[in-house]
Amino acid sequence: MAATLPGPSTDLDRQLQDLEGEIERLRRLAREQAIDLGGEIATLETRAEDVRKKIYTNPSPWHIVQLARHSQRPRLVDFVASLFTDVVELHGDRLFRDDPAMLAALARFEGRPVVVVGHNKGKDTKENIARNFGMPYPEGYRKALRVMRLAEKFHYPVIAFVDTPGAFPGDEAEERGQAEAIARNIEEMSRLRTSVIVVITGEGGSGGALAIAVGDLTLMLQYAIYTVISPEGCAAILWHDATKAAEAAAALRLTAKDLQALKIVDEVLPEPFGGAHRDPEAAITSVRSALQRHLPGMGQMPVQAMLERRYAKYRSLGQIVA
Amino acid sequence: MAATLPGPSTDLDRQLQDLEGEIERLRRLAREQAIDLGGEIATLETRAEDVRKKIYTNPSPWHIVQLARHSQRPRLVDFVASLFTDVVELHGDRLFRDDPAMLAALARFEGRPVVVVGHNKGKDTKENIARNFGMPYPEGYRKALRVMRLAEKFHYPVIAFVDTPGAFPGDEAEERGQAEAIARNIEEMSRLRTSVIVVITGEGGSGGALAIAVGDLTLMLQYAIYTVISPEGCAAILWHDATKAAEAAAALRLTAKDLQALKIVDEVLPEPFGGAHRDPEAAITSVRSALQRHLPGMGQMPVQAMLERRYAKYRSLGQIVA
Amino acid sequence: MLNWLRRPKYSSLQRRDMPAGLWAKCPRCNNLIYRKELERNLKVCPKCGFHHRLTALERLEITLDQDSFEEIDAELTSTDPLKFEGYPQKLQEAKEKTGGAEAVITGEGTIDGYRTVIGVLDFHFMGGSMGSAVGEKVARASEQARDRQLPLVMFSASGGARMQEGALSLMQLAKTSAAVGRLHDAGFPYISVMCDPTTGGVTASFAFLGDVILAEPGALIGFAGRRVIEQTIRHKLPDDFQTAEFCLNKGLIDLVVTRSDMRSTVARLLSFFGAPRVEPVPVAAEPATPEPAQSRSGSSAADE
Amino acid sequence: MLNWLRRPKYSSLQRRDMPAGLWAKCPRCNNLIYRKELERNLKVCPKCGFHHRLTALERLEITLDQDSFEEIDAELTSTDPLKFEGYPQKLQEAKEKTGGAEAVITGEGTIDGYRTVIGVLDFHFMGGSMGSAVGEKVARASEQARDRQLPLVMFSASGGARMQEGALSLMQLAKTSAAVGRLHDAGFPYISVMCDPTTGGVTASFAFLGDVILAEPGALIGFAGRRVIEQTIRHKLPDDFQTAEFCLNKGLIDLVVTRSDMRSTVARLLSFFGAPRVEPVPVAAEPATPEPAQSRSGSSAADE
Ligand SMILES: [Zn+2]
Ligand SMILES: [Zn+2]
Repeated sequence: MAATLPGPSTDLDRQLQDLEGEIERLRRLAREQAIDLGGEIATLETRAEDVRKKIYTNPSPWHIVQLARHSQRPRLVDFVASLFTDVVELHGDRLFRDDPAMLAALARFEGRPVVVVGHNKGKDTKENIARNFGMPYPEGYRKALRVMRLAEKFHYPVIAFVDTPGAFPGDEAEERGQAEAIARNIEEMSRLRTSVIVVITGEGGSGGALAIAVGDLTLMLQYAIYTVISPEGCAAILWHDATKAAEAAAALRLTAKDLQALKIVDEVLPEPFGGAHRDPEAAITSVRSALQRHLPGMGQMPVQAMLERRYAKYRSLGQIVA
Repeated sequence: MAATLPGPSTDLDRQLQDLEGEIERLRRLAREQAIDLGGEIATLETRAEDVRKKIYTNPSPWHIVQLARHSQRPRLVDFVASLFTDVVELHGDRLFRDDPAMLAALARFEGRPVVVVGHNKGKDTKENIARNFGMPYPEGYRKALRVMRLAEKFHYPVIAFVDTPGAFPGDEAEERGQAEAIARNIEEMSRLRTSVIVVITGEGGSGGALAIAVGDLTLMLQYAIYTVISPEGCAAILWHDATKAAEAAAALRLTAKDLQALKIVDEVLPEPFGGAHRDPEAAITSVRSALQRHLPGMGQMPVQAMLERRYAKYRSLGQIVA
Repeated sequence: MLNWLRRPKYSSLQRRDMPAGLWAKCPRCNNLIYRKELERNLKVCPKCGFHHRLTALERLEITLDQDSFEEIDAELTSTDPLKFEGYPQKLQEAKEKTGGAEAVITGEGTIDGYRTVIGVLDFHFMGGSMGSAVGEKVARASEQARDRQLPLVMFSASGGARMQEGALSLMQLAKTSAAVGRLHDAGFPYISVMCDPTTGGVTASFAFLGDVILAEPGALIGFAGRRVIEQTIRHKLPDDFQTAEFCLNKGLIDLVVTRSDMRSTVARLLSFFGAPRVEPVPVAAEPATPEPAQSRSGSSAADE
Repeated sequence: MLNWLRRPKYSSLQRRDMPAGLWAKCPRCNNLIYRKELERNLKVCPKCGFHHRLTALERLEITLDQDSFEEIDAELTSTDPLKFEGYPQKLQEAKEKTGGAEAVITGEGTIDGYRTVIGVLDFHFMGGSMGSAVGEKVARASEQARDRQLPLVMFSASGGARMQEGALSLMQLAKTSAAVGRLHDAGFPYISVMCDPTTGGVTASFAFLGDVILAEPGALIGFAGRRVIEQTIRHKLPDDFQTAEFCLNKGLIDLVVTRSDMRSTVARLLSFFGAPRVEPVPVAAEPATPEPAQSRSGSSAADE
């Protein structure tokens, strides 16, 4: 779920917060008293930027969680508008409802037909309420599966964009079988007879993310996250203390770098310094260049070999001793 | 829909009704007055039976409609209980709801595994209300399809029992896409990679019936009906007079004999004299013997040849000039 | 207007279908619309956006590239298999009224240069009802698409199965759905467009089986009739019940597309699904936008 | 009681799991039940039918034919891939508590003579949570079923993914679902049985992918937790929410089967789906009815 973020948790965070508060105070003062405090403000800005740089240079997992959830982070619609042409959005699961939390579309990437599915977080509160903050109902997963089947029929690659807090903890989502819907998608994607590229762009929240994230290649933006449980949820369960989310974020190994080390993610796509929200087009370009590199090769492999490789990939994940 | 039947429409019907009324009157009289009217009653009974015989010997289409809808006609549960062993009923479409108007089960016919689907009319008002008078919601068709897919996976024959007034004219059935559900079933059954036997046992009501009635062999009990629209509905639309249902019943050619002539039905299964309700076990035996004759041969044919034949069958139905 | 069609006997259709008055009254907003303006606007009310029903020929004209249509099975028609009282007369009247032989026109043509098999149901022909001939023509169109490795585009407008053919009309649901199933299996695209109204047996067969399902704004789409449902549930249904927009919300169709965008949307889908394109692209097939579509309609209206 | 199992170290389990008192209190009806009677009754309350949770070993015992079980991957266990604080200790405690190496036991056995691969999750082992090892064992069981052309039967009881393994535990949803997908493709049957509780990641993977899905009465089945949902929707949920019966009504599972009927139902399904049967049928595998199942449990309880 989209949780209220607890306050920053490191000394640098606190320094930055103090500086930003002071800058705001001076600005208000200057405005109200009509006095010139430009010099003082500039000095503080410089110092704040220094602190930001320190944070951004080596952000903690918890910082990364906040970057992944940043309200100004590029949304699916930004990626779609910039990366694709000839977009035709398709609606509905043909069963129950059209779920606006999941987007499905036919499109072209540099001329090549592809099928796009993805979590559809909103850009503002109104959009987010309409789209349930990017948390699909079962019909959202089922819409995605329906449209992925179209991709299969026509042998077009699927590009799945992942950005969701997770499955929706609501009664209707349960009643209509969200567990079944997620399980079904995972199974069907594991044997979908066309290539699937997964791009984790923001929050990769547990089963709600995985429901469209089984594929041949998993790309992940540098400050996206991918996790079995939210840090807050993990802290609440393990330590009965949701404010220990920062520790949980570190423990869960949810960053792109961690996940690449665990072989869950194939490639980490760089973001602009400070995060995608500081230069959305640069983040989108990062995804574009990855698609340019990988898409032409996808689907070259015979289908059966591709499915074997996909199976072997997921089959190998995990660490055990016997 | 299960319509209220208008009164009988022929002279014989009226004679019979009068006789039955008179018998009832005498019985009541004898009871209330404690007098012996046995002789008179017996005479009238004999006469009534004569009239019945005349009717049953050559029932009109409208009589047959009433036989097909008879409240004492054997129901799916009677067929299942008598024809099959090792029955395991399966529930639910795995999407929205378990629809009690549609039954789906794994079972054995004389030892051989089969999958049974069918409309589940009730035996009394309470059951009928629970089962929506045998009119499925979309989830009923989807349950049937799900279980037919199991039959396909295991190469077991499907036996589909048809007995429904038709699709349900309700708002929720529309909202959840009953047209889509029926269309989907028809398409999928036309290419289901296992053999399908359809048995029309009672009312074969339009799309609600066809949704489980596409197969390799269509059997039909002698006094069952199969029609694109109820006689009442037809009369109302064509002649703005629902009481002309008897004429519509004749015009629609909805009897087993008619449908065999039109090549829609492959074989008519005889019923006991006067209709299945007068000897349910005999009607069930009629179905049993047909299954005994046909089931061993089903699935002998290679799947592709079977699908070609099934396609050719439906492809050929209809009369046109060019 | 219809010189690009190969069957001249259709040319009298338009005038009969559109009575001669200069002004038409919009049934939704009640505004009086200058008839030529309405036709220029693809018969969409310029005041309120109401999409007036089109004949099959009008639909073909605003959809296909000029001169690209080759009709198939033009003469194919239903007989009277049940000897159903009054059916031959009704069939004859419909033929005379529409100039066509049946409630669907099928053929091959191009849309913005993309080759496709196309079928258009005509609600003006016995309510677009599906009997043996309509089922046969839809099945043949589907088979032709498969044989020629082309897409299939169906525009539906129908009250359902044609009851005068009894269970044979019901069997057309199976025939058409099976044919479309083979097209799916063969991997060719099928685009279904639902126009006002698409109900009954046509919805319960090929119309709901498109890879992509489009609908015109406000089109009535449903299986059972509103009045029957209201009798069953014993209360009034909301106004938008069974509209295209309602179906979109219920997840049953992919898109609601205005008439002015329909041609370009279908062309885009055909392109996406890899439909072959004729070279050179026909003159009239400029990139489809509302304006060209309107002017095409306008010029053809002027041809009358 | 467990002499038929090949791993003697498990034999101490039953006593620890069931404390020594003569009487047990039923958490649903609050009646005091004579403990031996409860065990004779398969740990189903004779007063109210409440199905007490079973350990994996108890489940295997009342399900399989005597002496038929051959465990696979008995020693396979998760490591601590994330160096997650406290995880090695919890794992160790769970091993000591249950006597098993992981939250699932897998192997091959017979049910009324029908050969099957079987897996049973143990809720007593870290809440039946699925980490790398559980996922691996379920995937291997599925692969073994496929290789040996046998059915797969899974009894689930789990709180979900094991968060101490982070995204690797999430990947077990993919691993197990993909393995089950291959079993489906190969045409072998997979029967999933949901026991109390089956929630989270296990429901969102193999547990909901059975050809047939059974559940025990009253079992909690759902993806999200009740409390989280109540926080989201801001009102109380009905008592039966996420019960097996609720899921049956919602069309999500095939059947609710009492514990006394479970063995015979699974056997009937295995028979239906063509599972090979060993000859001669094992002694203990008389036609499964409530009584034999009870007496089997009773005699084993007496063995203790
Ligand atoms: Zn208007
Ligand atoms: Zn109790």
